[in-house]
Parts: sequence; structure tokens; C-alpha cells
Amino acid sequence: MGIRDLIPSWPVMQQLRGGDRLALGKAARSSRQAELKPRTAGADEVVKSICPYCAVGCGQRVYVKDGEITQIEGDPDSPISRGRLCPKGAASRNFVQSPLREYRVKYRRPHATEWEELDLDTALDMIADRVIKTRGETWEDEDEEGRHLHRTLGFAHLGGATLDNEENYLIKKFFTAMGAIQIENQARI
Amino acid sequence: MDIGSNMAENHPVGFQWVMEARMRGATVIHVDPRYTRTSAVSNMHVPIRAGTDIAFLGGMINYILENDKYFEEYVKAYTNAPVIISEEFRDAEDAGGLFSGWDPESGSYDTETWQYAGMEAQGASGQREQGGATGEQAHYAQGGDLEQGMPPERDETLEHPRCVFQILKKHYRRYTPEKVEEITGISRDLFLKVCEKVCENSGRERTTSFAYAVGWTQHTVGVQNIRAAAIVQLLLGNIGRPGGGIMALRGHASIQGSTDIPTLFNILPGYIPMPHAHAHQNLTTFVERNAAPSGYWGNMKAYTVSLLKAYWGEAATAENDYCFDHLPRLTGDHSIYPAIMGMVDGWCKGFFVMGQNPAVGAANGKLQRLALANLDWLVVRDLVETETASFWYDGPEIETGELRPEDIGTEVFFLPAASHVEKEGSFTNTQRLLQWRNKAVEPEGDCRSELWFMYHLGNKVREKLAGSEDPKDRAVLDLAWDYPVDEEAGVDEPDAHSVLREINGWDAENNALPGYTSLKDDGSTSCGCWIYCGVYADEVNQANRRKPASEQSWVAPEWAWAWPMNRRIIYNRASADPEGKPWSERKKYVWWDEEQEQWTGHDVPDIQATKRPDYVPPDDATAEDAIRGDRPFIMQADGTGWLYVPAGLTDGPLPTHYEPEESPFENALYGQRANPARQRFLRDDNPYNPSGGQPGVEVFPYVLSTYRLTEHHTAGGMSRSTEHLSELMPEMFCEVSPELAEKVGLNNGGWATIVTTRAAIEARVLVTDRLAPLKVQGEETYLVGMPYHWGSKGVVKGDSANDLIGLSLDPNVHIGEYKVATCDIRPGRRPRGPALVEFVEDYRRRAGARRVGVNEGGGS
Amino acid sequence: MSEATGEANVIPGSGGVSDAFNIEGRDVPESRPVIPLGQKTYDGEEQPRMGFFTDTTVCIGCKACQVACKEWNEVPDTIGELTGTSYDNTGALGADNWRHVAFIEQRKEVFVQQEAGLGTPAVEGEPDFRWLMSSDVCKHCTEAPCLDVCPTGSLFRTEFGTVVVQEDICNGCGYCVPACPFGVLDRREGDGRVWKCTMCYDRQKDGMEPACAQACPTDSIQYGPLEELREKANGRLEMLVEAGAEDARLYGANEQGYGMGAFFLLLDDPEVYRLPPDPEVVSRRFASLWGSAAVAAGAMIAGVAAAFVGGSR
Amino acid sequence: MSGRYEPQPQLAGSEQGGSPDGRGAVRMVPEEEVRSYYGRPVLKEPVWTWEVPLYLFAGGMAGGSSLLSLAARAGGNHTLARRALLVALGGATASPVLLVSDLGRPERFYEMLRVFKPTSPMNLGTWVLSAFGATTGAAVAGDILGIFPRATRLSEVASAVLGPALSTYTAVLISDTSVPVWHAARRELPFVFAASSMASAGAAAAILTSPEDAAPARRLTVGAALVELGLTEVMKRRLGDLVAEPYEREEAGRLDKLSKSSTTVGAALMALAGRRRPAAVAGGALILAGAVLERWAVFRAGFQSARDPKYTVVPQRERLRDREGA
Repeated sequence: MGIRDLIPSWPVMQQLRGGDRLALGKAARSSRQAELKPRTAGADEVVKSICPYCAVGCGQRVYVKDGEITQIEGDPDSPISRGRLCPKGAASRNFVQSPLREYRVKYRRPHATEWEELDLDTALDMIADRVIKTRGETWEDEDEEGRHLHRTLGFAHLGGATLDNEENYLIKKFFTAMGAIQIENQARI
Repeated sequence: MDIGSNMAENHPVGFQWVMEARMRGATVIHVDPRYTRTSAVSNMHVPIRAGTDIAFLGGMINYILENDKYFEEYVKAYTNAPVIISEEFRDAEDAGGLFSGWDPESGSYDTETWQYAGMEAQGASGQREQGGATGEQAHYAQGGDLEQGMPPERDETLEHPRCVFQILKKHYRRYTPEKVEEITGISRDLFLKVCEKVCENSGRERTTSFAYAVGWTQHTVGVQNIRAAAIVQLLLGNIGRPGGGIMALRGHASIQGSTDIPTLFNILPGYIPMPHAHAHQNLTTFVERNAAPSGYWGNMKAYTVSLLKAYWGEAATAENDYCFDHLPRLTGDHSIYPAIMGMVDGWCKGFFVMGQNPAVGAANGKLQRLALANLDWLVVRDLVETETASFWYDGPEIETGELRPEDIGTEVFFLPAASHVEKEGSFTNTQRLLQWRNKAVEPEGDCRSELWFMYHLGNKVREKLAGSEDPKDRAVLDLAWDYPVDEEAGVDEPDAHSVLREINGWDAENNALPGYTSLKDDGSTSCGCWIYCGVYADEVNQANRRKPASEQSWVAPEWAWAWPMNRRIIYNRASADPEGKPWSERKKYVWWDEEQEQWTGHDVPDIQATKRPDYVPPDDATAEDAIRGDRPFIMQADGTGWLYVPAGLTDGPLPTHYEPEESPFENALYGQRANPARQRFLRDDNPYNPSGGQPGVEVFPYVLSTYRLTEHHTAGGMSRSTEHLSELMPEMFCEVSPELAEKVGLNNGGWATIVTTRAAIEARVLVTDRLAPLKVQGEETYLVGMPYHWGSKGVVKGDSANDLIGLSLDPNVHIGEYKVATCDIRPGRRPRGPALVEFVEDYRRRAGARRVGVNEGGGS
Repeated sequence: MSEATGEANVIPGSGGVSDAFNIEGRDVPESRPVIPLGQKTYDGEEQPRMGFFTDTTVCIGCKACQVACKEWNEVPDTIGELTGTSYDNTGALGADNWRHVAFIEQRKEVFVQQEAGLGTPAVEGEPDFRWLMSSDVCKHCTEAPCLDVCPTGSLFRTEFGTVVVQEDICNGCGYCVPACPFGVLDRREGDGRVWKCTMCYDRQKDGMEPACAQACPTDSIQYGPLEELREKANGRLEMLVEAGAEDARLYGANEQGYGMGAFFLLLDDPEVYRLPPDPEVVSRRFASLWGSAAVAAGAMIAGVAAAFVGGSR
Repeated sequence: MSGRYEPQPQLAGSEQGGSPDGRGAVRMVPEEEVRSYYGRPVLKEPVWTWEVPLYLFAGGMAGGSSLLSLAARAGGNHTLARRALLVALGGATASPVLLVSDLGRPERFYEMLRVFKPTSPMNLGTWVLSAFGATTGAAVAGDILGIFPRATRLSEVASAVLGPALSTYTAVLISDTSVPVWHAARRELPFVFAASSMASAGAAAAILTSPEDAAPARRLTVGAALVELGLTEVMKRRLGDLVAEPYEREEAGRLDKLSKSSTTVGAALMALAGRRRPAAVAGGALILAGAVLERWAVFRAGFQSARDPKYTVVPQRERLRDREGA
């Protein structure tokens, strides 16, 4: 920017030109502020979602720019929440972008004092082996009175109230087929 | 009426409607041991001693009955008040707090004598063979053949001494305002004021609503607490009507969904019970013994067969009983707590934990962590490393030296999960609304959804078992396990829509089913969860409907989808009188339209659309057709709301006041101190504090309660990981009254150590008038209040309140008593290292801490 | 201080009739629409003056406003210790707290009919107690001292009549900090600049509601054209007063008093909420500020001259 | 309100007891009249650091000196004139350095001249200071090099005219805030600053100039010092006991006492033994020290005044009471 544009853009000049002689308003406003836009304005898409915390089920709008979440706020269309959020819901972005979030598998072998890295597919494979082994060792085909049991008490599952219905469905479906019955979650009533 | 919950604090956005109602003149009453953020904006705060809700509600029932405040027409037509009960039934009033059928040896009830007169055998058999029913199974085989949908013996005048109405009257006669004051600490005046308000606000023109949460459920009388409220609401005619009801304020995004499509041991999707080993040789006997022929459960076979088809697809045929024997069998309580004990004792070797944090969130935290430390393998899936994943190197037991990482043989897999915006799927909220979440971004790194994890784990296991001849592997290999994956994301994420469609179900032509009424028991339909049938009607994901509230009626039927059949208020037929006319213009909701010859209104009527109000079922009718047109409670065999529960509960047909497992007081109403049928674990690693009337009670003189704060979420994994929330409540604290602070020398802002026989933890002190002492049975009682959000990980750290709580459960649903215990509190920080163990040991010695009192359950 | 109102170029009412105590709604003085200095300068561009009405009687102290503000404006966190002051752990407004919820526990007479939807009806023998909660924020004053004294023009009046700090201009001179009668502005550690509520200037420009107001679950924080909000507030106050909420009063809602773009409905004295009971527009006291300075300057000339009276050696 | 109960004192324990290790007793005797939010300040304390009081002093001295210089010139005392002018220049160069280093963003100091803002004393002050620096600089240059005599005179006059403004505007600067002890003193403060500026100017000149040429400087010093002492008392009295309290307490109290004694002794020395150089130097030094300390006292008093809510709340309450009475 050359001196020629600099001078007129100098707020003092704008003051002299009148309108805002005291430099309390427009004259004092920087060009940056003049062109200010909310960061959501440039969003690539606005995704309709639901708050992950309690069971009220408030509507959320998730603003995405270049594959990054730029803002999560209440969805005014929701007849439940009317666009409002509690502190937890309002902190959703802070949560999904938490500095404490883990992005890699961590593995701790028996008696170890440190975590190790492990590739996801290997982890899944090892887990599958553990499940099959434990199931085999603890299988109960029938009880002492010869009644059909067809089950294992060798492993248990916990969790579900924070998960999706579809996920709970697969958990229950698969583990039941495996003969596991100790499938539980936060909700006992 | 907000009781047993702290709605403003834990459901702030839902609370906006309460505030709006208040602005329009509604009275908001908050019954809570503490003066909370809810009390602050309520019209009345009613301080109650933790764990005495039944005394309070029982008193209210007594007030309603003694002063004839009940809604007579409603009660006579819509409840089982007129039904006459078996003459063998003995009420707790006559037996020191025990109902008939108590068996001291097994410590449980034989419920045979609780049945309706004239139909014992059937009801009972279904019961006994269940080996303990649960709350989710309260629809059990009650009834048998009802002539014209009516129980055999009734007295419409409600005069008969053995009719439910009279039994109710007798049972609660001693729950007088004076008794209520003596037990709950609520002054007589205040109690009566509440009763008046609630009654004034009920009837044809007005309705009263109850809101509760875990303040009611997390007790050894959890189910009966809610039953008591149900009785009040049925007597006042506040069920099935707008502005009425009993609202469960649930704490997790899809906790409702996780009971509908359960990750629970005792039920299958849609509240179909898991089969018990001895009771169910085959599908037919299973259905017979679990479903009444009348009421919608009369279709249980269709629901079950369709589920088995969804599970095992082609493999499920009429010939093989639709793979009924692929289902594992129960032989008792297989809930998480016995499983945890099993881990400690070594017979449960593997553990999957997904989006839960028992190391902090579960009672007797030490026991929980010892269980984890004794596993062969542990898989933790979460967004952040929780205390459950890190117990082996930074748990409290490591600090005290009770455990050394080198000695812990558990193999731990931590798998990072995808957040709610990195996957798509549906949550079922607290009002049974299925709401779909669309995916905003792809998960980073190894982060994956549980959908991905289960699907691909399933594939791996199936690959490894492929070709196995072992019969036990059939169920795995027969599984219908083929979901389209979305390649473009590059992580082979299974398509959640297709899973939801399987849940909805399809017919023989593979068209999505419109609703559960079209389910068949001949294997021609498949449905993963009958109550969700219709969520994918017309091949459309109904849960993803987002018509703006401003563009539809106040019921907003086109926002998402509510089960069943998109009904927003269930049993809403009760919003009209027996003739089908609205009780009042003001409370109009659904009604019978004579011209159209059908039910209509603001909501989807919860009754067959064309069933006339005066419909009387022919004797051969079954299922819903066996329910009269003037009976709204269509899930029940007799179509009525049960004031008295003849079957389905293990601890009595009527709510009765018992003291909590741990309480400084004896039972002021009965010789029986605590719920006799409550579930306890009498073992060294789960000791209980001595209670009223037992030696050593003075060692733990104060009442302890745990709760949540607006600023945090449950075990903290979702809040202590965010700076925004952490800074608002940066440290673990306890709340005490100035009186208690004076008594034990606590300073505001200072430190205190709170002790039970399980553990000792430290917390900063808030001295506040919000926890006023209560006068109970003549003495001042002091409450120590504690949020339970803290642990050893996160932006902010602190001791976990749940370490203090012992494991004693409600016998119906096996929920733990988290809301009340006894404790001691002293100034200063807790000892560190081994000294802490010694410190707690010393308390145990002084209290002679029991595993004792084994027979105490049996009514000493 | 009696000259407060007497002074010629003091804008009418600043430090004059305090609206903190003159309860509007009882004797409704019509509040004339005020276009604050600076807003006029947007000839054409200028919008109706926007503001916040914080109705503390429906605040549930959830702090959603604080979090929503931090999320939107990316305000840094300052995680400290438990303060021991009820549920308030962030202390006060400042560079890193543009919204702050105050928690006040009081044992006092509370007798309000239920229609008011407030407090606890006094029941014989029940402890009388109330817990006041209030979300504080920058007042966006009609005559803002911070704006007046800012030497760089970093603080300016927007087309919405609000007062905003331009982070691209502020050089951290710190003058606005002691100028503010509400202790709102502060310099951010390590950053050196002053930060405060902008009423979400960027969102406003797109016709969006400020983050705090949108999040507020109970509508305790209402956003809109100031004139409408003031009418609403007067209505609400009347309702409360009729219902017997004797303590209820509006704070900052009246241009006859100290005009605020963000005003409050309180249930107790302002100072109980950390608000000044009778704030003044210090920066408009030109006469007493510059006048005596001019005289003093003259006196210097005389004084020096006098020193030479006895000869210049 | 009968039965009023204030939780603050009970909870203030952790507030005032510093680290919340609970040293505050469970219940302390409730403070009466003053209600507050856990004893927390209504106002923010200024964020200004040590540079500011030094600037208040330097600028004041510079302004006084340019005036003194012109007067001496007029009286034909060119030695005194030149010495005073040098002092003015010294002050004029030190001031901006101090100001800039106090900024949170020093690299942005130039933004000060972005606008011309009559409502902002600091903005006007910056313009004045700049002009004063320029003119004084020109004057000194011309004087030393002996070139452009007319322009030099003109600059001297200009600098002398700006001088008093520079000395007194700083009083406006700090009293144009909500800090009670500053704002309430807006009438008296300019005079206090003017007097001490003259005293400093005289003292500085008396130190640098040989006694036989410094008589007027000595007279100015002594006279102004006495006036300064008097005016500070007047200011405090007019502030009233409560608002002026900071001057009696803590840091401000100590500084104030020190400044008084230093100025008094300095003035005495200057008056009685000023004709002897060592005495003049000593006395002058004491006067200067006194001036610095006095500015420092005023500066710190502002912090103390902002820190305690009672200084904000009580006067406003009284004002309300008066108004309601009227």
C-alpha cells in the first residue's frame, strides 16, 4: 500500500472529512473490522446432529470447513431445544477437538509398565483371538441337570448408553451369537 | 413436581419448558435433600432425607385416599382398583414389613399369593419359572384368560375388603403427615402444602407431571420409588394425558435406546426377555410362559420370530425353531456386578468397555479396579484414555502400593473411538424419540465407530471359525452378518442406515415394514426390534426427519420418530374418558370421532384406530383384540394401570418404606429395617457400614449422597477432557451445612477427608446453607453432598466419590444404591500411600464393619 | 460529589437519577430512543441499537453463556482452584471471561407468590433462603468511558451501537482498564492487548444472535433491539412487582440514568452482584477535567513569572 | 430487610485469606454497611507499571523547564535559560521512551497518532508531547549551533507554551478514570502536578546552574514546593476521609510521607543555603526525589482505591442517599 492510499485511509483524514469528527465510530473502524464475517459464513457444509451428552437430545448444527469442524451450536429448528444448549453441549467442539483425545491404538502387555504402539488391524486380530480362546475355555453347553445353556460367562461387555442404537444392536447381536450374556451398560432401569 | 432429580442442573435445556410453564403460572415443586440450582428457580423446595421417597409418596397416597382427592372415574375405569386379590395375600402391614410368600432361606419372595383372585395358578407359574423377573419384564404372563378382557373377581364399588383400592388404603393408612415428618424430615406443614398443590392441580381440567432421575432409581428400592409415583399419578388421573405422566430424565444420550435395543443381560431387543435355562425348552413354551394371551404381548411370538430372523436370517427356519437354541440361557443374575465379582474371583477373564468408565463411574471403585487388575484381557474403547484404561499405572491402588504394575497381568487394548460428529447413527432420547445424527467429518487416525469395531471384529471371528464343525460355533456362523460398507471413507465403515433398516425389519418381499402390527410369527417377516418397527417405513429414515418446529403443530410429529408408531404420549387413550370424549376442552389430546368411526387427535392414538370405546372383546379374542375399548393400558393383560402389581416385581406388590442399606436410623414403620429382597454382596471386598440399631453405627454418623453438576458429565471422560468445562468446576469438592462444618471443624475452601468402610477420599469444602440439617426421628441429621465426576485423568483431577459407595442393589433391576450411604467426615487431607490403607482399616475395626448381618436381609 | 448533575457538559443523567433504584414499570418514564455518539456516523449503514436484557430471575446458573462465548470467540481458559465462593470459580469479568455468572447465597426473607415464579414461599418453620444467579457482561454503555479515553481508536462504536475493541489496533496502553466503571476491560497476560465482549460483532453482521444469548437455555439472556428489550423488561418487572417481588429492580435500562446497551433485572442491590450502585460517565466531565488543568497551566506561567520578580539573576 | 444475612463474610475467608487452605474461619463477623460480591473489587486495578509515575514526573519537569527557560531568556539570564532548556529536552526525550515501554504492544506505539481524539487525554497528550519534543529539540539545536535565530526563538516560545499543558494534562489523564481517589481529585490534581512540576524544574535548573545565575530557579523551587505541600493536603481534605484513605495506608501512605519530608527538607536547604552549590545540589536532589515520590504515591493510591470495593460502593451509595433525600 503506497503513501497515496495510506494518507486518505488514515483515520485522521476521515475525521477531517467529517461524519465522525470525534473518531468514536466509523472513522476509527479498521478495514479489517469493516469486512468482518462470522467464521461460519464460509462453511462448506452445515451438518445436522444431536448433542452427545444427556438424553434431552438437543439439536446441533455442525459447521465444517476444509474437513475441520469450525463451530458446533444449537439447532433452532429443534422442537426440543429451540437452538439452545447447556454448557456441556456448548463445549461439544472443545470436546471432540480435546487435546486429550487419542488417535492411535495403545497396547499394554501383561506386567508391562508402559504403553506400546499397535497397528489397528493387528489389534483387532489379537482381540478376536482372545475372545475365541476365552470363549472356548469357559464354554458351558449345559448345566449339571443337562439343561441347555449354550453360553459363556468368560467375558463381559460394558457400555452402550453413550452409543448409537445401531451400535448397540450389533453389540447385542454378535455377543449373543457368541453365547455371551453379560452384556451390560449404564442403564439398569 | 420435580423429585429425585435436579433438572435445571442436569437437563438445563429440557428445563426451559419447566421455566416457560412457570412463567404461565405453573407451580414448580422441587423435592431434594439439597437446595440445588433447580430449587433456586422452583416455587417450593422440599428438603427430604435421602432415601425416604416412599415414605413421602406413601404419605401423599394416604392423603389422596383419606381425603377422597382421587379422580374417581379414571380410577374405576382405567386402573385395577376394583380387582379383588387372592385371599392368601398378606400385606406388609400385618407382618412387620414383609409381604406373604417371604422365604428367609432364599431371601426372596414366592409371589404366588399376590395374584388376582381366581387366576393364581397361571400368573404364578410364569413367575416362578422365571427365576426372578425384572423391571423390564413387568409385562409377564399376568392374566391368562380374561373373560371379555376383565379379571374374574371385581367390585366396582371399591368396597370389597380384598379389592386393590381397599388394600391400598390399608397399606398406607399409617403414612400420616406426622410419620412423614418423622421419617423424611419434611415438616408437616410443608408436606401438606405439597399434597394440596398436587391435588388442586389434578383432575379433568388440570394435570400434574412428575420428573425423576437417578435420585429415585439408584436405591435398593429404586423400582418401588417409581411405582409409588405411578400410584399417585394413576389415582389423580395424570397418566396418558398431556401435561401429566412420570418423566424419566435420563442421563446419557442414548440410555433409553440402550434399554430398547438392550446392551443388558436379561432382555432382547424390544423388552423380549432372555430365555432362562430351565424354563424354556423351546420357542413355544418360552412365549407361553412369558406373554399373556391378551394385550399386545399376545403377539410376542411374532416379535420373537421376527427378531430371530433378523439375527440368523436364512438359517432361522420353522424346522429349527428359528434358531431359538442359538440363544444363550440365563440361570440367574448375570448383570455387571456379579460379573465384576467374577473377574475378582477369576472366572470372568475378558472385558469389553465401550464408552463407559467403571473405574470412576461405578460403586466401590476399588473393587472395580481390582477386577480389572485380575483379567486376562481388557478392551477399552473411548475418545480419551479413561481411568478404566489407565488403572494399571495411575489408579489409587498404585499410589497406596496395594497394586504394582509389574504384578498386574491384564493385557490392555485401548482403541480410540469416533466422536458423535465422526459417525452417523441414531440416539433415542429421554422421551423415546429416535433422532438421527449425520456425519460431519471423517474420524482421524485409528479412531473408529463402535459400529465399525463390532462389524469387523465379527468378520474376523467368523473368518477364524469358518468351517468349524463345533456345534457351539453354529450360532456365530449362521449369523446374518453382511452390511454394506462405505468404501469412499477408506475405512470400510458399515452403513448405519442399513442397520437401522434391519432393526425396522422387512417382509418376505424385502420391503421395509410400516409398523409392528404387520409382524408375523411364520418367519415371513424379519425385525430387529419390534417397538422400533416403522422407523424406516416407506424406506425412509424417519429418525432423520427435521421439519422445523415453527412449521408444524406443538406436538411436532414430523421431527424425528418416537417409538412406538411415532406416538409422543403413550397410553394417550387415557386422555379421553371411557366414552372417548376428552376429559376437558383444556386437556384435549386424542378422542373418538363418531362420524369418522375412528380415533383422532393431536397425536397418533395409542389404540387400534377403529376400536370403538364401547368395544367388548368376544371370549375367543386374543392379543390387542382381547382388550376392551375403554381400557387404555394396552400393554397390560387387563388393559388397566396397575395400582397393585400382582406379578413382575420381586420385592412386593406395593411400595413400602424401607431404610437404605446404610442409614443411621431404624425403620420407623416396620420391624423390617431395609428392603428384605435387596441384593447384597457379602464379601470382604464389599463391606457395609453399620446401620441404625447395629453396633458401630456411630462410627459413620453422617448421610452421604453423590450427584452430578451442570459443568461436568458422569465419570468425567467427556468433561474433564475439555478446558471450557474444567475451568468452571476445577476441583473435587464436598458440600456441608455450616452446622456440620462447625461441628467437625471444616473450613470453607479448605480440605476434608470423607470415609466409609470402602475407602477414604479427600475433597475441598464448600460450606453452604443449601444443605440444611434435617430433624429425623428427633435428631439432627447432616448430609455430606459430593459430585462424583473426578478421577486420576483429565485436565482437572481429583478423588472419586464412587470409591466410597458400597454395592447393594435393587432386586428387580440390579441397579446400585449410589444415592445414599453413611460416612464420616474430618478436616484436612487424606493420608497418602500405605498410610491410607491403614487409615481405612482402622475405621473398619472400630465399626466392626460387616459382611455380617447376613440374616439381616431376612427381617431381623 | 453533588456537582455530579450540576455540571454543564455532563450528559443528562449520568450519575444523575440512578436507574438502579428508580424502578421502571412503576412510574413508567418513557425511555427515549438513544443513538449513542459514534453510531450516527454510519449514515445509512447504521442498524437499530442492539442489546442484551439479562433477566436474572430465570437464570439457572448453568454457565452455558460462558462456554458458548469461549467456543465462539476462542477465548483462552484459565483453569484455577476451587474458589470457595458458591459455584463461581471464574471470579469476575475480564480479558478471558466475557460472560461471568455470579452466585449469591442468601438467608433472608423470601416471600413471593408462586405467580412470580420465584423463590420459596415462606412456610412456617422453613428456612428462608435464596440463591441468586446472574450472568454479567460488558454493558456497551450509551456513553462509554473506555471508548472515550482510548487513544488509538481501537475501541469504537459499531453500527449496532455497541462498543468493540479492535484487536488489530489495540496497542495495550491499558487506559480503558481503570476507565471502566464496571471493571469489565482487562489486559490479557502474555498478549498485551485488551479483550472484552463484542456482542459477537461478527455474528451480528450476519444477522446471527450472539453466542451466549443463543445458548441460554432459559432465555435469561435475551438479545434484540434495545428499545424492544426495554419494553419487555418493564413488563416483566411489573409482573414481578405485582406478584410481590419487592426487591426486583431494573439496572441500566433507563437513559435517564446511566444508559446501558446490556441491562439487567436484579433481585437485590447491584453491589451484591458486583455492580456499582450508581455508575458515572467520568469521561464526559470536560469542565472539571480540562477546566482546572487549564487554570493550573496558567498558574504555572504566573508562578514562573513571579520567580523573576526579584530580578532574573 | 429484616433477617438479612450475607454469605460473603463467611465465604470471604478463602478470598481474603489468600490461598484457600481454609484459613478463613467458617464464620467471621459480618462486615456491616458495605455489601459486596465476596469482597471482590467492582473496578479493575490499573495495569500500568513503574514507567508511568516516572513519566508523570519527567513530563512535568520538562514542561516547567521550558517555561522557566523562556522566562530566563526574557530576563536576559541566558545561562539559566540554556540549562533549563536542556532539562526540558531531557524530559522530552525520556517521556516517550517511558510511555512506549509501558505499552502491552510497544511495537504498535504509532497507533497513538492514528486518530486525533479530543475525548482522550492520552491521545491529546501524545500530540502535545510530540509537538513539545519537536519544538524543544529545534530550540536547543538552534541555541547551541547558533543558527536561524528567529526560528529558534519561535520554537522556544512554542515549547514554553506547550510546557504547562504537558505538565498538567497528566493530571487529567489519571483523573479521567473511574478510580475514586483519582477521579474525585480531578479539580485539585492539576494544581498539585503544576506546582510539583515547577518545583522540579526549578530544582533541576538550580542543580545545573551556578548559584549566582540560579536565584530565580531557587525562588521558584522553594515557592512551588511549599505550594505543592499545601495543595496535596487540600486535595486529601476535599476527597474526604474514606476516599483519601489510600494515602494513609500501605504503599501509597508510605510514599506520601516520604515525599513530604523529602520535599520539606529540600525546600529548607534550598531556601537557607541555596547560595552555596553543594547545598543547592543536595536540596535540589531532595526536591526532585520528593516530586517523584509524590507522583508515585498518587499512582499507587489509585491501585489501592480500585482494589477495595468499599471505595467504589460507599460514595455511590451516599450519592444515592443524598439524591433521594433531595
